[in-house]
Amino acid sequence: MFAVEEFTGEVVVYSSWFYDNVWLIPALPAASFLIILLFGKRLPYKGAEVGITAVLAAFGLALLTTFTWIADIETDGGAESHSEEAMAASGPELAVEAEDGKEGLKFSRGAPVINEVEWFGIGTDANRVTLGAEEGAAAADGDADDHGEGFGGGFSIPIGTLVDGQSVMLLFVVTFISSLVHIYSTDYVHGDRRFTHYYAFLSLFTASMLFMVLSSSTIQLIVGWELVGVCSFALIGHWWEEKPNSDAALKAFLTNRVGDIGLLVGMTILYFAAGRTFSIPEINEAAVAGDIGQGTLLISSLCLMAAVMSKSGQFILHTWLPDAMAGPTPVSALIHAATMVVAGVYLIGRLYPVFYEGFGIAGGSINAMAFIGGLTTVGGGLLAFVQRDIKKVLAYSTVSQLGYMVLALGVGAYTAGMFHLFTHAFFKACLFLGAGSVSHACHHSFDMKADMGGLRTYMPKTFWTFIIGTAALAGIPPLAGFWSKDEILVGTGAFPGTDGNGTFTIPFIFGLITAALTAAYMTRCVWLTFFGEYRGHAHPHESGPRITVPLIILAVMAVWVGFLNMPTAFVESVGLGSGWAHKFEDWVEPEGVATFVGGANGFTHAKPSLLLAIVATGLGLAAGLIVWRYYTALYAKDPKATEYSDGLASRNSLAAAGHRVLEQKYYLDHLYTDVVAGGTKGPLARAAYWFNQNVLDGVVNAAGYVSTLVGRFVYRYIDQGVVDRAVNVSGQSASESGRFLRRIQTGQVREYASLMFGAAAVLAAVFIFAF
Amino acid sequence: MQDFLDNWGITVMVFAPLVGVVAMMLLPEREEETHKLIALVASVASAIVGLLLLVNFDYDRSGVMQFARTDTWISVVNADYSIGLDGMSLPLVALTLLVTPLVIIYSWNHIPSPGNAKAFLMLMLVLHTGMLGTFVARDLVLFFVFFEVVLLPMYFMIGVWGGEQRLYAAIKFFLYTLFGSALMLVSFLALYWSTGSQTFSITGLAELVADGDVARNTQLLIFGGMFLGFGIKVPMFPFHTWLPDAHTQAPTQGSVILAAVLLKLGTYGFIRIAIPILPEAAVSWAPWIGLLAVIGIIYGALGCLAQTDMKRLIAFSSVAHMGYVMLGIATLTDFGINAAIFGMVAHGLITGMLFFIAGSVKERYHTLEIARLGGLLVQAPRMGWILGITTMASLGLPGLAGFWGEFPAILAAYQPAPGLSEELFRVYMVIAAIGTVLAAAYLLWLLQRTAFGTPSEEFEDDPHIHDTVFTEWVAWTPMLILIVVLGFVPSLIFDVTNEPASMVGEVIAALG
Amino acid sequence: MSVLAQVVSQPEFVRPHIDWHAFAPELILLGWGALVTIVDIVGLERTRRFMPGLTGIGFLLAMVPVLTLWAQGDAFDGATLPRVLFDGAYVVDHYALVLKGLFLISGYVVVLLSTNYMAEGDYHDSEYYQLIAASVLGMLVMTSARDLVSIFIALELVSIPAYLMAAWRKRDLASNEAGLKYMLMGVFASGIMLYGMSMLYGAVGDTRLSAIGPALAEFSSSPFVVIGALFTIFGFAFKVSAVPFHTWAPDTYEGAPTPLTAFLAVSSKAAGFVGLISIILFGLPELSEVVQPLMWILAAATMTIGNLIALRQENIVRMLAYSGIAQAGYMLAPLAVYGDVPDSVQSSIVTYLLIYAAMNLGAFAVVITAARRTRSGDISSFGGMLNWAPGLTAAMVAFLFSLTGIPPLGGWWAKFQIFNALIEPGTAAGYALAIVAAVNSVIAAFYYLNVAKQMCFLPAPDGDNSPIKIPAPLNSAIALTLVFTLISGLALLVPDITNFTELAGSAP
Amino acid sequence: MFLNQFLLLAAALFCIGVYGVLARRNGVLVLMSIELILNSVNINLVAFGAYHGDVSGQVFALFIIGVAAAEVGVGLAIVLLIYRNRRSIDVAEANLLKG
Repeated sequence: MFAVEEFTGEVVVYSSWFYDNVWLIPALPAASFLIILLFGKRLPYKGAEVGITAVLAAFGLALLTTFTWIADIETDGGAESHSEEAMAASGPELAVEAEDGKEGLKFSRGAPVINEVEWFGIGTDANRVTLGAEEGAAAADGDADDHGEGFGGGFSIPIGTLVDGQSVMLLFVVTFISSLVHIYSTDYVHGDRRFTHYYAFLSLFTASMLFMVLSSSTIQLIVGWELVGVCSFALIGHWWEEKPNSDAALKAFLTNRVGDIGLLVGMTILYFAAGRTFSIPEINEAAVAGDIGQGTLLISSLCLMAAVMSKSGQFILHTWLPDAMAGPTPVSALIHAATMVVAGVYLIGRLYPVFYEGFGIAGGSINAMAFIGGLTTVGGGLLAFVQRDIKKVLAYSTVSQLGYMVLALGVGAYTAGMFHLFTHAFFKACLFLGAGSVSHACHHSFDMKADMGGLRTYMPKTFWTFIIGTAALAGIPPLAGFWSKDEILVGTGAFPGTDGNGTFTIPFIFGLITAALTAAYMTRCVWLTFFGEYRGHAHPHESGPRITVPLIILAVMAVWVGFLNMPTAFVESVGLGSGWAHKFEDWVEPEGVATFVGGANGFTHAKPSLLLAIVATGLGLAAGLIVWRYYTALYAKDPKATEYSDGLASRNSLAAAGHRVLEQKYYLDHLYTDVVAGGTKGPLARAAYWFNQNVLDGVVNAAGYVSTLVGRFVYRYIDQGVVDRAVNVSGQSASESGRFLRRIQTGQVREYASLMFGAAAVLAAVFIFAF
Repeated sequence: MQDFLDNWGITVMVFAPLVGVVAMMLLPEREEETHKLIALVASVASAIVGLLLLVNFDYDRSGVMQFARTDTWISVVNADYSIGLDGMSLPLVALTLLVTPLVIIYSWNHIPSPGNAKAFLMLMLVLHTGMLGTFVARDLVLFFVFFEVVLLPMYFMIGVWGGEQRLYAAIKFFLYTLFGSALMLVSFLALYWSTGSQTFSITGLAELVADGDVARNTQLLIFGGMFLGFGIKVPMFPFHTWLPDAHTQAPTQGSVILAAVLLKLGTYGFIRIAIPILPEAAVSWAPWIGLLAVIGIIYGALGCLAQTDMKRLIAFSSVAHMGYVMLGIATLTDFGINAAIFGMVAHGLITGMLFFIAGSVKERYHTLEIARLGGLLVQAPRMGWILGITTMASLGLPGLAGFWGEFPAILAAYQPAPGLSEELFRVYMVIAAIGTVLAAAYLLWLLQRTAFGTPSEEFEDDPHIHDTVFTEWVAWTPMLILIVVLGFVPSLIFDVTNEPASMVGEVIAALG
Repeated sequence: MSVLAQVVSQPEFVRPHIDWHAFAPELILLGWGALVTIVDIVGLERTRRFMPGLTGIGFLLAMVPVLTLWAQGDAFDGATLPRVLFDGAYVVDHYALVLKGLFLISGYVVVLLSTNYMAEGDYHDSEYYQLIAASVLGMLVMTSARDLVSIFIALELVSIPAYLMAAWRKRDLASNEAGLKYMLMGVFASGIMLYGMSMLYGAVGDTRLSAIGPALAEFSSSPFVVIGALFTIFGFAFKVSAVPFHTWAPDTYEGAPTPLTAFLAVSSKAAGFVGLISIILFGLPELSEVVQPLMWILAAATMTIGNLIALRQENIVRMLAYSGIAQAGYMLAPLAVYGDVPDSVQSSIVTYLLIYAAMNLGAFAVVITAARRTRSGDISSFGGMLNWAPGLTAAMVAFLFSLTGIPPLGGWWAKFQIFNALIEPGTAAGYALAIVAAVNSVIAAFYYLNVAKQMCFLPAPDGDNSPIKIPAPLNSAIALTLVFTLISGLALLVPDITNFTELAGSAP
Repeated sequence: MFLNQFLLLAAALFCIGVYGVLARRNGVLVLMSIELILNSVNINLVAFGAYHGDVSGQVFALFIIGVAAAEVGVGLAIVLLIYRNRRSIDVAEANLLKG
């Protein structure tokens, strides 16, 4: 992305009908939303057909845009020239350079293609920026500097589209998964009381998400960001008749609002710091060019981090995400696994130079982003261990994986983070939809312990796709998760010989632990769901094609998308041309040269390490096997058991002490499984869960509770008691003094006369002496 | 036509409702339908003339007073009948022109107890004239007269057609406002005499003050008086306590008008009169105004969290929302003032809408106690949806009108006008941003408790509870459409307010 | 040298030139009053029911020369305004003419108010109207009087008939008491005032204000003059019921027949103000540094205490009495800055007097009308009036809000002028008093609104909502005052006739 | 001249009159006390008139005498009215109206 060397080439801007008309992609589902809202109930399929058509059309467009983008990248040097020497030399034709010759972000490849129109402007006309479709980002540069001068200059708020690798990637992911979810839902929410509303909101969500993804300005980003939040709110609370659902929806929205404080403040700071501009490229440019002080960048990064934490479920603002599972499962797959929750990660990527500079990622060993990501990834992994609810397992797993992505970005592994976002979308969507399929078969229950078990025989398609998803998530080579996870671990630069942007040892360790944890909890989840004996009371059956086909498609994706970003060494070693390597990086990561503050530290890519891959995979496999062993042993004892009745965790009272002694033999037998697997699963994960539910979640709930209490206090004692009372009291005292003064009026004429003469005499005396 | 509009347009628009009042006065009370018709015709006539004005308004010169006219009124004190329309007043005039007819339509089958449509609608029309007049007045005395004219009808509207505590609420409303306006009048007169050349013309005074005709300390004191007058009307913390009572007790129509237009008289006064005339004093006062604004934001939100009554909650939310408007104004930047005007219109539409809904809920459930409500979406799904959209708009969701009043105000606070402390205003900015969370909290809480869930047993099979009716649709649709349209096309307002706001901003900037 | 001094000192009597036109309003009223008396004596019971009408016509006839003087003062007989009579003791200028008009019209309205009240109350009504005419005559004299003697005569001419009328309900103890208190206090106050006047005369040696004014410059603040000035002012302070000389007012207002109360609260009070303005503006311009603080204190105390006590009143007439006291406070207020801006002070007080007369008479008219049904003066008995007399209620609301000072009703313009005069000099004292007045207007609003609340928001105590019949005289009285209240609220007419810029400060 | 003596006499009379007004309960006596006040004023006026060599003081005094007669006449009528209704001329008993 950014390199140390001086860049001598010119900015390259691609052009294509697809880039110029990319606004159609969000417009289609938006139109679909309106149509469904207005006419949905009168349509034969209650609006579902409109939503599906629109989203499929959008997917088609997105696919074409993606291909165009890839083609442009490939023509523009492609894989052969991605090495740094070649890159510097490339000088394509479609160059536009910043007119003022100022150092800034200069792209040699993958420069954002911007199409903006002025949404509205505030300020004096003369200074207002007008951005035509032809003038690119660079054209805005000149004007942007004008605003910086003097006071009260014009403000322009543009609306438009920004097409670059990152947004194209998300366009593809969002439309793809949304299409599948749309199709899947026709079966899954069939006959729902608010089927039409459901589709309307799916469409609206898709539109908002795409709108956000394509945003060229921070303000547009905020708009999209909030809109997806509302859709999430509406869909989590889809069954709002039940209070827990609406509670969860409220919690999601409010927690996100907390993060939005950071978003608003951070964007505001950046707006002014970057010379009064909302334009994302301009802000990035200002950050890279050193126009913004380090302190300002750090503060704004921290503010934005709050937004990321809430939206992408990072500790400690993650608690809404598991609750959000109250929504319909396809929604969880689309919104709370694959797309909306990665908005935070996307935001970091969008403003990466700001974060990169703000947190001083280059050459660092730890920073807030990497730490939060690391903590989240481990914490989420632990929490996933103790869930009974299959969706909650997946939810915590999502939290964990999102932590992974943030960790990646925090250590400077931009491509790795984005790549993980990409692969995760497929296998996690696959898992969620699989869980949906399972619950569809089990009377809409998500309780693994009570209502599942042994389902592999009843629903083989679901089972196998689920297994593929699990393997991909656990990072089993050669599935998708392996490649992206490996790249993140490499990117930390902590493993000898990887040479990342710094030496992020702690995040690296967090990453390794998570690699093991992921495999472990997913194994537990798979075992509880598909192995052992069926414990429920329904008649499980395989779901219909509208459910299984999307599952299969996603599973296929989960298998192969990892190959998009194979390390060069690997590609060469298996005998493919080096052109096969790092395709994802080529396509998504823009290349260019930046002038850094100080100019010493640049953005570098880590070198992959085979040893690390083996270690990480080994850890995962080992963890998975231990858990597997634990459950097979358990199964041998009792086919229907889901947990040792007297596991470590349950032996916490004196009354159980005698029992424990008697069972010692048993414990010796199972020392291995119990202490290692159960130890992790039991006390540690439980402790984490306890902490999560009682402390973290408690904090969130308490925040709500306390603010209500404070509200009551303020209202009762300050507002009614002091402020309002002051007014009433002054009124009363006026009235009281009136009562007192009435006593003057005794009715005695002689007293009246005395008063009159007395007053006359006193006043006369006073005035005589005064003058 | 153009000639007519230039000379008479505003006058006709402002006084057309009074013609209706006279007509209604002559008719007996029992012909209720005729009264409603006359009221509607009068308000629509006013709106049509207003629409013609809006159409003929030269949007490229929105900083200039258009359709202006000045006639001698009270020569003794050089007070003129001086009116005009510019970009600053235009959105508010348009808002007023929209809201009153809608309220009258809503009244078609919602005349509050104890009835008497004649008196009710007459007051409404008088109110209409007063509000329009305030927004078009270019002379302080004229402004003052119109500003006060609205008191009377509103007092009666609350007092006669209000709720349980209506007597208390009405008098509180009246006394508070009167207190402010009395001091405001003193300020106006002080301004009149202290410039040395007696004039009440707003622009004239601004020029005189700019020429340095008024001592700095005098300016500060005069601004203080105006601050009280306008601040009470806004209302700013700690002068807000009349508002929850007035809003809660007023009949639905009264609450709507109060929220939609009346509160704006105060904020409009700040940007039309106080700040342009006394920019130096404004700079000195701005930190305090900002402080009270952000206190209002948090305080109003906390107040909302404590409410158990839907209408009172909405009322308290006005304190918070007007806090954003005042914060925008306190920044004294063109950006902030633009945001403030947008905020005024947005708040007018949104909170007006919320009060409409509250009124309709009350009509159906005969209670507004949040704890007893629930399941509106089940029993009256359309209304529940409307409530949902409006709450979302109120909490400042982008894509709906509320956002453009709120976010730009926060943005503007980051960099206030030169001469104001950046650090201080940045603290305000953060507090205001925190306010958005609280706003979301109480509004969603309201939504959850009223719209979500299932109806309580008490109302489960109540036949009175029905979905939105025709007059409600007619009255609400334009507002809802505007809420959405303004959310996506904020330039509708910003383009108009931009020039006048920039002019104010430049005056302030020139000082620093 | 006064006119009588000439008579004494000059051996040959030279008939002074008398400007009959200028003197015509007083003469007409005097003649008409005599005529009415004769008719009464001759006609006895037969003519009794024509008495109010006859008296009213007299007031209107007297208006004719007022109007001609105003309109054609320059052309009619070659003389110009101001017309100076009797060597400066009697002046007819715009100021005097406006007030003459005020007194005649308000006298006429009081007659309208009294018609049914007297006819139905079995009183000696013929004499009552003659006494009103006499009192109004005193007021007419007061407007033009620029001499201590004529001012004194005018004051007594205003007061003595009023003492009698206050006790007019002979068998009613309250009315007796009202008369007694009013009379005793009034005479006592006259005594104090006269003592002060004698001091002023002693200091200057002349009774004409035009002579006293400049002459006092030498004395500026000798105790002698201060006592003279203060005691003289106190006499009028009594008349305008300024605190602490107000004590008689509530009792008298409550006890007296209500139309008479209206007369006292409006005309008689206005006469007191006219005297006060004349004395202070024409006679004491050089003493402003003493009189201004005094007026400040009186004004602040009057409006505040009047308002505060009014808050606690349950009887509407008594409430109006106290409110009248408070209103007097507003009218006194500009005198606290008269030294700086005499023109504005004069204009503003006269403006206030005109508008106050209209709105207060209107309020009394409504009270008298409504009391025909409620038979009580309790504010609570007016509950539900909106139902049984909507028009009347609307009118009352207008009067009450006008008294509060809400545009577009007359009261706001009156208050505006007061504030205007107070702020014009830009002194701290002026500002302070303006703020006191502003705060007071809020307190006042409370009890005015309380009445409005009773009438509009609360149900009738007896639940009877059948409409009432309003007699024609009362109807016309209400219409007259209402129209004037509304017109003055648009700041029409009143500002034009009260613009005395060319007069004040330059006493003839 | 002896101006001061006249003034002191007048002041004394005035004070006596005031005392009488404030202290007496008998309505007639109150009226008489007021009469004293008025006469003190007359003395003042006549003395000043003589001092200044100006007749208007004396004219003023004449008017006061005339008006005082009227006042006392009216006053006695009212006192008489009270007496007729109450059988008492104690002004302290007239306290029906208050507050």
